[in-house]
Amino acid sequence: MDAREQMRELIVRRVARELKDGDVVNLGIGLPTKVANHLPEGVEVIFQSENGFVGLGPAPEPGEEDPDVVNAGAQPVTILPGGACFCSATSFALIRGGHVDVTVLGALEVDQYGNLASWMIPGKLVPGMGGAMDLTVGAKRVIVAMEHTNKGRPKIVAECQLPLTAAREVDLIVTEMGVMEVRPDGLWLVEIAPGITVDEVRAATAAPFNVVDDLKVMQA
Amino acid sequence: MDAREQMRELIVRRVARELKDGDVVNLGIGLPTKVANHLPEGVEVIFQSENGFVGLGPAPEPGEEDPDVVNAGAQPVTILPGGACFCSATSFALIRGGHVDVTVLGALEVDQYGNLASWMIPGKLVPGMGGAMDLTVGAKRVIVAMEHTNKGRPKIVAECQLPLTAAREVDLIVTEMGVMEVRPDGLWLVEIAPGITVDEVRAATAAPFNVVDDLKVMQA
Amino acid sequence: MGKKVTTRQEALKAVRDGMTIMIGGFLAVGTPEGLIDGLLESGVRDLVVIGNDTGFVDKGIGRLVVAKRCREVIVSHVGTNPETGRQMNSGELKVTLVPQGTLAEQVRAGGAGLGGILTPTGIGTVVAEGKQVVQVAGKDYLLELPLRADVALIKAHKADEKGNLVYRRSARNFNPLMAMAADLVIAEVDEIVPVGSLDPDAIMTPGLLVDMIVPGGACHGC
Amino acid sequence: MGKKVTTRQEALKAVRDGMTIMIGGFLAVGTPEGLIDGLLESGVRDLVVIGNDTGFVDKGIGRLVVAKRCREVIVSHVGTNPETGRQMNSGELKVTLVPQGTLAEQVRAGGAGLGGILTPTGIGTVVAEGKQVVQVAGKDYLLELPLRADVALIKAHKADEKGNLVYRRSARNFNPLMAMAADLVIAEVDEIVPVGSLDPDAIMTPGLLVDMIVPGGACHGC
Repeated sequence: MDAREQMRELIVRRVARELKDGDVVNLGIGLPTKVANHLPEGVEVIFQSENGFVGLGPAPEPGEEDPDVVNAGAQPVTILPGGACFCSATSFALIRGGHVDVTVLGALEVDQYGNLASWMIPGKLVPGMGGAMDLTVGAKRVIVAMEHTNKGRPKIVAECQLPLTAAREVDLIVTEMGVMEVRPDGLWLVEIAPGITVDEVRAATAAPFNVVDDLKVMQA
Repeated sequence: MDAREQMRELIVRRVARELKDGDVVNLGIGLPTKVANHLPEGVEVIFQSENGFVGLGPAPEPGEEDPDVVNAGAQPVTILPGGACFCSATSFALIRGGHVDVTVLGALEVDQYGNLASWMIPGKLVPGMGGAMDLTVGAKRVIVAMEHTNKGRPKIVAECQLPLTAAREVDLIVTEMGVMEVRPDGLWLVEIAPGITVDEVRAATAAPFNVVDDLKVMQA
Repeated sequence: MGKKVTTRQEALKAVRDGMTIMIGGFLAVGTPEGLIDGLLESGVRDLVVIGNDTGFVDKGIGRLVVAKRCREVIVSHVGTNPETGRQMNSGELKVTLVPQGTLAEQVRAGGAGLGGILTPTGIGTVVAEGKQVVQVAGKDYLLELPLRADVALIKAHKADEKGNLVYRRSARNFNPLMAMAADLVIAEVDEIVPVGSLDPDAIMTPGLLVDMIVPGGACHGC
Repeated sequence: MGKKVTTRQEALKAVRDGMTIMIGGFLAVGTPEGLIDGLLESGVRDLVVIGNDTGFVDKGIGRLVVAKRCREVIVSHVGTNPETGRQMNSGELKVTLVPQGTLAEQVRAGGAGLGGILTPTGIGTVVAEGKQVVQVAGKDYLLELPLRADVALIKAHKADEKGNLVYRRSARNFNPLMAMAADLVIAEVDEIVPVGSLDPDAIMTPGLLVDMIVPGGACHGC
């Protein structure tokens, strides 16, 4: 595993520890998807796939793919025993209605108010919001899982400059440098990665943040 | 068959002739329910039951009742081959969304503007509107099937005095005395029952109405 | 994850005086009669009940009305239960009448996180009184607000142990809608089957919505 | 009643230049590829297409974009089809991006006769621009309007000859919603079964909504 892979694995392992037994969880495409591989022992969660089912399971064995069973990124997956399928209106009724406990998504920018930008860079990249706006507004808890910087540029900023996915909805930010909570009075660094100093986090962050008194070391 | 039964049979037979092959039809409780027994030859319609299915069929043989298969009046019915069940939201999505071609309902009062009152008599009878308000607003065509008078009192009035079920939604009124269309310029008598004169209809009607030039005799 | 299958006594401990309760069914078809038995046994009162109708004096929600356990009913129809009318006229019971399709959408909106829906139903009638009218494309609509409840008591045909539900025929009605719109969802079921034995495509209410499952199917109210 | 089973050529005769078309599917899963083949063959153009996304350059709605048959797409996502982005940037194609849950409710509202729905999704974002904000219980919601189409092209797993449809797994997605929201509904299906062989409780789209059934299931686009 190279350094970047290790860094990414730290993030997804740490996010996985946020999930509680019985939680209904929606994982975004990319890095967040890998959270499923690191559930703590004894924790059973229900993964929701916004294209229309709960009970999302791992990728099938080669040759066992079912073209009608894919995740929201169109990759072949499985439906676990006890899973259930539904239409898009019901899928988002579950999401918007607060029946999803946790959503984990990536970000282009997150700011000190919990604003999230993740769906477009004007004039450059306009993939669309897909289900991200509904997930961010509807899920009870929004966790951003991302690398702390993009080619050295901070992704945690004082105020998002890119078009928002949702306003003031992010609850927790997990990066390879630490864990920050979004509280009514701003960002709080609650855990720091092994071998990283608070000054290093400040240097890589473009937003003011507080540090809790009992700052813990982030555990994978 | 006594005189009243004959009169009622004339009404439902005449209403049945309004139904076209392929129509989706919702019949109200009471007199309208009997329309199903008199479909013209070669006309196949789909009956919708607002409690949650299409493909409403006749009452089952005694002993064959299924407690989960009832009509909107809680009477045992059957579901024909090709019928389909759904929840109440979808049932009324079908109704409100214009997917029901014809609804046939009774009335306490209908007026010259096509206003319908059918769900309460203040201080006396307050059964509730059930599905009638949605049916009247949503069905493409609203047919009122009723006796022309109630104990001698006209039920077709200049302006409804009872609380409305829906405003300006009635298209056709079928009684034992004749058939009236509700047009933008008021009521038009288009058919008259055998042996009845226009003066007799006027005497039994508390609303102004026009008579078409080619007034036809109402056929059962 | 914890076990969901329990007794009606255990499940109904969560229902307290004054709560708002949704109860599935249409003229008592698809109503969880065993859970209504349980409410009658528990002595809970002062309830606000949301349902399609008040059933009959001896069946469905009507039994709660007859036993004077309701402060208010929010329903589309009370005509089959003369006791509801009597209590309404005497001032003992508040009866809020709602068009059936509006009621279904209000419950759905409550479960789907919508702030309301615009319906043409009720325009020009007493149902419109006190409500906001919104014009869309030149046509008037009523803004109807979402409904939610503390507890939903629903009836299904089959459940698996994770709470996935399948309803049968016209007993489906409001049940799947209410399963989404309450803080606590208790399902009475005819049959409990092993997890994995229900086709994912056939499940009408995903188990994540159901908190407790109570075996039913026996003789009710007798 | 007339026969509904027909060929795609016959069914697609009703689709004319400039029409608004809903097409089911999510990243081409549950998209009627045979009907898209048919649209490509028919030469119809200048379409407004409503769907979840623009699929891929060689799959799903994306094939219509690549062939320049669309004037506008109303979708939640275009990221998997670079040609959509190119045509958007060059001004050849109007791309209206809608949050997926809002799109689903808009299509549902179009089919259900609702004048619109209130959603919290999009508040405080560019999605809110030009839209009415309605406050309910102290919370802001966007009023989102219904969507309808001239034609819906949907994909189901099974149909009976009356048009009753059953979808399979994640291929259900927008298909049952679109079946309610268009003047003409054409369903491509893997299998046609006799009337009466589908359990009424298992049917996901009642046949009354479906105008034409086209056998599919063969190799598409090849």
